[in-house]
Amino acid sequence: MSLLLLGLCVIVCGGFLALLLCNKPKLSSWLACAGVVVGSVLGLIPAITVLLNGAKESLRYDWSIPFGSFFIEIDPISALFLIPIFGLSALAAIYGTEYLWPYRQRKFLGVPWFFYNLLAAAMAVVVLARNAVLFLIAWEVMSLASFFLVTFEHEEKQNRDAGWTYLVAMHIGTAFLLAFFILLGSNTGSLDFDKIGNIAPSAANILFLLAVIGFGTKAGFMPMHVWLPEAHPAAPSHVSAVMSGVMIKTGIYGIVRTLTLLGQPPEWWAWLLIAIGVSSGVLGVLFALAQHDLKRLLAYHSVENIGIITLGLGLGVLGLSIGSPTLAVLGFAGGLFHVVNHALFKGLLFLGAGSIVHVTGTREIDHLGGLLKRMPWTGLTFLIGAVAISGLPPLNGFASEFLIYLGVFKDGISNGVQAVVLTLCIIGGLALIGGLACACFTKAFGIIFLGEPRTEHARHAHEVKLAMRIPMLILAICCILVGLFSPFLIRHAVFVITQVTSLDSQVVALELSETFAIMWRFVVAAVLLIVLAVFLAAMRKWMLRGRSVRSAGTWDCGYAAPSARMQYTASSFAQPLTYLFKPFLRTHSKSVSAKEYFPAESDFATETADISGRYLFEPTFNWINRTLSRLHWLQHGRLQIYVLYIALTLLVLLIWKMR
Amino acid sequence: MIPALILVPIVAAALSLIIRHDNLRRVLFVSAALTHSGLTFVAWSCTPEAILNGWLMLDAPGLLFLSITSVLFLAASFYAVGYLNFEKKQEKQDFEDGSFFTNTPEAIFIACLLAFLATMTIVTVSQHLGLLWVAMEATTLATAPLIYFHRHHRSLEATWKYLLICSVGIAIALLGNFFLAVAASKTGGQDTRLLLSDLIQQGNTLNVPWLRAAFLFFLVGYGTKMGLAPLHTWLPDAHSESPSIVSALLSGALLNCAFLAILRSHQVLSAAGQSEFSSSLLIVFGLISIIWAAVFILGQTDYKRMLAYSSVEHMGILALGVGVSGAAAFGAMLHVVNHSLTKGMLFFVAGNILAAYKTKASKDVRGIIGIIPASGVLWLAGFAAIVGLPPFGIFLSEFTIAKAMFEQHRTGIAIAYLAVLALIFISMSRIFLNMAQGKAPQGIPAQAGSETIFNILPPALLGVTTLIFGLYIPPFMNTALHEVAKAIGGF
Amino acid sequence: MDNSIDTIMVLLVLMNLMLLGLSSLGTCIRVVAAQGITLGILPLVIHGGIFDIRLTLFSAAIVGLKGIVFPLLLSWAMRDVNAQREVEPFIGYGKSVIAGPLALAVCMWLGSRLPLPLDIVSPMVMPVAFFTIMCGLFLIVSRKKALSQVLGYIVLENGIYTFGMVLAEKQPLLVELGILLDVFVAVFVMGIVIFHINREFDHIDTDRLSSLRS
Amino acid sequence: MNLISIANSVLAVLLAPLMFGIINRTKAVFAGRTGQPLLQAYYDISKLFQKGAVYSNTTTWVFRAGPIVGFAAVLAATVFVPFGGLPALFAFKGDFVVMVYFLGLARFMTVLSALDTGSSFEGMGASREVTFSALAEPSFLIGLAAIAKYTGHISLSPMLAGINAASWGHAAPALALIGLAFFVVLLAENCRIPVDDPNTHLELTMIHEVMVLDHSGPDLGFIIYSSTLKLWLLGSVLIGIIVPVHSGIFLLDTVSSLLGMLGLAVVIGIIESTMARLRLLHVPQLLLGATALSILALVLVLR
Repeated sequence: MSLLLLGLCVIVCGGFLALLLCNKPKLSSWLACAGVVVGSVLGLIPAITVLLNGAKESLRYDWSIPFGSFFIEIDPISALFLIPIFGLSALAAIYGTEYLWPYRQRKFLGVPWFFYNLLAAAMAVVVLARNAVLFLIAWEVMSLASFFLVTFEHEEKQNRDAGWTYLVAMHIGTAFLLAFFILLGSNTGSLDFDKIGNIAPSAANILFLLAVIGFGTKAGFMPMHVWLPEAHPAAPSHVSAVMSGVMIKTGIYGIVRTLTLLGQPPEWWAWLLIAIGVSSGVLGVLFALAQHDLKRLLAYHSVENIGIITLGLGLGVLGLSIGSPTLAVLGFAGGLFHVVNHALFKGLLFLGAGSIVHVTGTREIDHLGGLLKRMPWTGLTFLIGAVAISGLPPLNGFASEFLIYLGVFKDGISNGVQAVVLTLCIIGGLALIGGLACACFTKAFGIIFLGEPRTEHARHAHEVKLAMRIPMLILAICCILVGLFSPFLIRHAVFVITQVTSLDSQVVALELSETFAIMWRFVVAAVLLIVLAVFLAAMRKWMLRGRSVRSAGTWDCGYAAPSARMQYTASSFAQPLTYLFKPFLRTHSKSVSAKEYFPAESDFATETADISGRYLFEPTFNWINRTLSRLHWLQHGRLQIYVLYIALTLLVLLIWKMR
Repeated sequence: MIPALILVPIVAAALSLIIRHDNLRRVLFVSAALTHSGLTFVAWSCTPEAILNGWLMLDAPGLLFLSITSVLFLAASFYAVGYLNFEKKQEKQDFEDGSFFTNTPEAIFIACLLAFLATMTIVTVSQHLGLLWVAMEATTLATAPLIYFHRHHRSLEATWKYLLICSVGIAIALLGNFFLAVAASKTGGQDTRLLLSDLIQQGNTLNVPWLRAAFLFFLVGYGTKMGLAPLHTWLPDAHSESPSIVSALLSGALLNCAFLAILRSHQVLSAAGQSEFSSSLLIVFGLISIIWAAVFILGQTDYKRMLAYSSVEHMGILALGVGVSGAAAFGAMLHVVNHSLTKGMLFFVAGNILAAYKTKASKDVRGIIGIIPASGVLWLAGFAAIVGLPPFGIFLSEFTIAKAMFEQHRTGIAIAYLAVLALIFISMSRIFLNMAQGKAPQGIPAQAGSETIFNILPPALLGVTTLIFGLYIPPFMNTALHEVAKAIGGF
Repeated sequence: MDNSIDTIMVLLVLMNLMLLGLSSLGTCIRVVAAQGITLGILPLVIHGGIFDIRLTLFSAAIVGLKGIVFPLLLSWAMRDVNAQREVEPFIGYGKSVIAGPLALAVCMWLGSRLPLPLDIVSPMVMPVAFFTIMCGLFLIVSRKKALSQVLGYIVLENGIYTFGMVLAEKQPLLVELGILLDVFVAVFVMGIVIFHINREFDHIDTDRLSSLRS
Repeated sequence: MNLISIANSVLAVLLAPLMFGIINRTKAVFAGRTGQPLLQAYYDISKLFQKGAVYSNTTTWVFRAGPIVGFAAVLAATVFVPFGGLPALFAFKGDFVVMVYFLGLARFMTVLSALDTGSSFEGMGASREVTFSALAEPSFLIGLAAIAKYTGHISLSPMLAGINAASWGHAAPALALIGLAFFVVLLAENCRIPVDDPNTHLELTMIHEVMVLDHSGPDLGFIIYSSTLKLWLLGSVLIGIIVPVHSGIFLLDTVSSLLGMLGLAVVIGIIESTMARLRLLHVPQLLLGATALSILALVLVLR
């Protein structure tokens, strides 16, 4: 615990130093980065130990603010979330030193670094806090810091708007959390989590709804996800990586923590979570498919993965409510494991996107192409990330999805309705999500990295500096290793799962060891696959020995002069699916189509606005705005009217109260 | 000590009318403010004895409000030095319509400021409700010339409205005093004096219908001064047209004094067992105020007016807090402190922005960060503070009030409260952020020079203070706030 | 002695009605002056002519202030304001005069709601006081010229005084003098402002003073 | 896991190309031609293995990795599938999920290597491939879920072993629906008519064939081989359901399964020679229909 606090202090101090020295760009960047790295390493040690030995450690000081007490505690759940928080923050920080460097003429680099360190520390405190006031303060500091990072380039209007949307969404979410915590602590005066007595079922239902809305806004549940596709592209890429990789997970953390606080859940909570999960998952990946801005695409994939995580949690809650340990264990295990995995590959992918933006200066997928030759390392790591996020074996993404599948198959398909719904939502849903994710990332990787460059930006791309490559490499390796060693990791999750499900640890251990056996076979099969691939490669080499291996232009079906602009584009690649799902997507396309025999010029552009943004929130806010603006006549500058207000108020009060 | 508190500013005011030399007068001004706050500081350690057989006395609420006023005035006095340096003496052009105008002579301005301080001091220390009324009316008269500092027609209009509306309000409050006297009078036997202590002591002997009527009149009368909707109408005009220091003092100190007056009458009613009556009324006015403020902050084009409406909002929150009572009373008192500090800070910064951009239209102000960085940072910080984002103090007070609402199962009120706050957040964030961020419009000279220690330090210090109160409330203050909360029927 | 009080009360009511009906500012000022003097006599009458130095001083002060100083001040402000007549008020004189009695009825009702615990004065006092206050407010709301609004303010003040007289001896002298002083300064400052308004806009129609809105 | 089960994979590797031969021969018979020899696929593959290679200079290592990984993945997938009397080499709970995702990996890499050439035609094919497979996967997994529910096992070998003549007796409709659904999936995944026409040479209408236009030599060999394997793989799952001979007598079971595969090939051949390709826009309806069938089957199984 002391180590943890020390780590936090180091992070924050690094931030402040960076702020003080903000006129020395290099020094401030490196100080801040060093702060994060050192602090994270210090913090990781206790986190990992707690995760492995399941010991709790807490610290409580009185704090002279109303209902506040400085009460932090590290338990397996916190530890599980702390590990990605610290890990990814550190790696992204190393990346950031290089990424932010070109801005040094125009901006004080100390400022973003200050907020970055603040963000890292705040996220850690959020998962550690055990007092509502402390939690809320950390929560809002987290939002505020990330807001200032999102509006780092506030000169562009769309970044300002994105930041504003983000801030507003966060604040509305926090309003719900405010109500949530107040009601949580209402029957006992204290707002410390451990002092919360048992809660009446009716109250529990309300609390759960409040939590789902409040935390879900941060996590990016449909339809509260509107801020996500705006804010992530606006932020600097290493920040997007942290925000998408771990910050939105604090929302998931909140829901998990809530479940542990509220006790035995009724069944409908599970169905609610599953519904949210499947809708977020499918719609998220569909919208991702329709995007042609790389970072926007990745942002929508965060919505999708949050959906998968929520499916897992929902399954777990279902298990708890109907008393099936298998469902509970596997569901929560899958969901929480996916939290970690998503942090890994989404961080990796955002860093990769950052490198692309860094060297080409565009996020437009259709302007890129052929980057694999120009930036091989970025390409390789991005490919690994793409395979992982598509949930394909043998990488980590598959491992967590497999757990959820396993849960459903083992104990989900029991009685009538539930079985159908579960099969459709989770099995069908996951399969569909998987297939669409494959489509989306073959599109992303294929169009960006393969083929020929479509524009000059792409043509003159080059590999990024070491400081940006190292983090991506580490993350990529983690994706592979976590995938291959997933059985062992699963077996060590026993403390977390026990705490989340509050089942008997023996039961959990049994379940997990069985899972271990299963996963273990899968890993062998995966290794077999790799060995086969290597063997076949060798075999091909042997076959081609002494034979002619020529290289020529791509066979373009007899057409003599293929040019880069004739390649298939991202939009056209995704068109069959977007066409199929157009009722959801409502893609708006404007085109100047070719008319004569020798068309002068034709152009085609599509944009897919967010469905809940355009059809739910915008109309609501506009309506409020219109209605309230109509009331402005109330104060129209006439002194006489103002005095009349006073007189009338007096009269009304007298007649009302004196009768 | 109380005489000293009152006399120091009065004497200083008189002197500043005599003194010819500008700098000397400013030195006098600042030193008077320093002395006043010094005396206030001493008052925390040793409670000053009552004088005029208990008419003037510093009880817990008085001390709290006096301290706020004094601190704010000190900051304002520092700021004023820089401001008066910046303001040109000779005739100058109005930036809205090219007409020419001059400023009120500095001597009168400073004298009025000091008189204003003196009157507010009397308000905070007076225990006799009649005397309280006299002081209240005096504040109106002392501030009228301050609002009319820039002698052009808009400020004249603002002054006229302020004068008439507040006078009418105060007149109604006077009627309230008379009603209270009637309520206190007894056929046969000694009548209760209008001293707070006596009234509270003999609360149960007061005549209820008259007492209630008296409270109505107090509420409407002092409410006009405090800026409870729909009686607040003078407030945006006066705040937007007067110089920023004056706006800061109006929002941060004057409104509080009016609020104190209402608190006093609320104390009396609670003592007479009528707290239900007064609480319900306070809640009603509180709700109306925050909603009204929300309506007019939405799409507000003038950032000083926006700040003024936010004052209306926060006065509403205070009324709500006192009305809900219980733990909310403590929250309200904490809110008084935080709001005054934050609002003072914001108005000072607004003054800097006005000086740099020469416009009050928020749409013409862009990229403050780039032009006047320190003010830009303070502007953003002030935004975070005023909308109640942690780790600033207002978050804690608003949180406490909300908690009390939920715990007393006033769920409807609580929901309305949270919803309106969220709405205000949305509209305010739009205005603030668009002003602070973005590219500065053409033709704004890089005004880095215009940021001096005088116009940065005061707001910065106020901001830091409210930040500290958001993270740690010193024990002495905690006890004091609880004492006040008890005095007004909470805990 | 009650009937003497009642006479005064009736006088006050009549004066209020006159104020509602009159169009010439000059006359209005004179009526207000008369009202002030009447009020000045009131304290002496209420306590049945028992000679009390304090009361005498007090009533003298009132007569001096409300009966002489204010009217002079206002007519001074009016002199260089070229506004002899109130042109088109928001609510016509006829309507105003009609509105008067209705207001009086409401006041009667209110008076019945709040029985005075004191036995010394006539039941007329309460309603009339309210009525005067209402007239004052009505004048402020319905008239356009800044001057008439000041007049309205003074009438409002008078109404409150009428009420204050009832318990004149309940109020400590200090407070009363403070109140007087305040009212005096208030009216004085208003006079100054009117002077400025006149100089800025060369009119004193406050309905055109409405550039600051929403 | 008993090592004899490696025989499954070996059998697949040996016999898979034969399926193509049978299909083509059936088509030839219907067209009244003599047609290719039955072993044509073997000849092709061996010829390709002996050739050199031509690589487009647009391509990168991804292009070369595609066929290898594709083949390896499909080959690895065969260890999860039982055949005839033999259970699968790897039988564990949820193994079919792994199998499906192995096939997914193969597809992923094939698509990427198609995109690597930068040719718009191959891009088009890739786009169609991902579209249809994304729709096919849910139907396949839901169908498997139905079988799992019916047999009470969640590992492929016991699941298929649990289906026997008796079960066709009382759950015929459900099993038939599942069989139908799987058949559609099989056609789609292997790019047969009516979803795709393997031997048209109008690039615009092709899916799988157009993706591999640029491959040559051993790579093309691997691709053809893996497609035959894929057909064998899915075929043997389908046969496991619709030829419910699980007597436990090894020879009987295996032979019947082999006959089943033969029959399957013939049926495919018949379909290819009697039906025409669907319009691409109608393929999704077909696949969604398959999904509907498996859902219906699930419901039937549950009641």
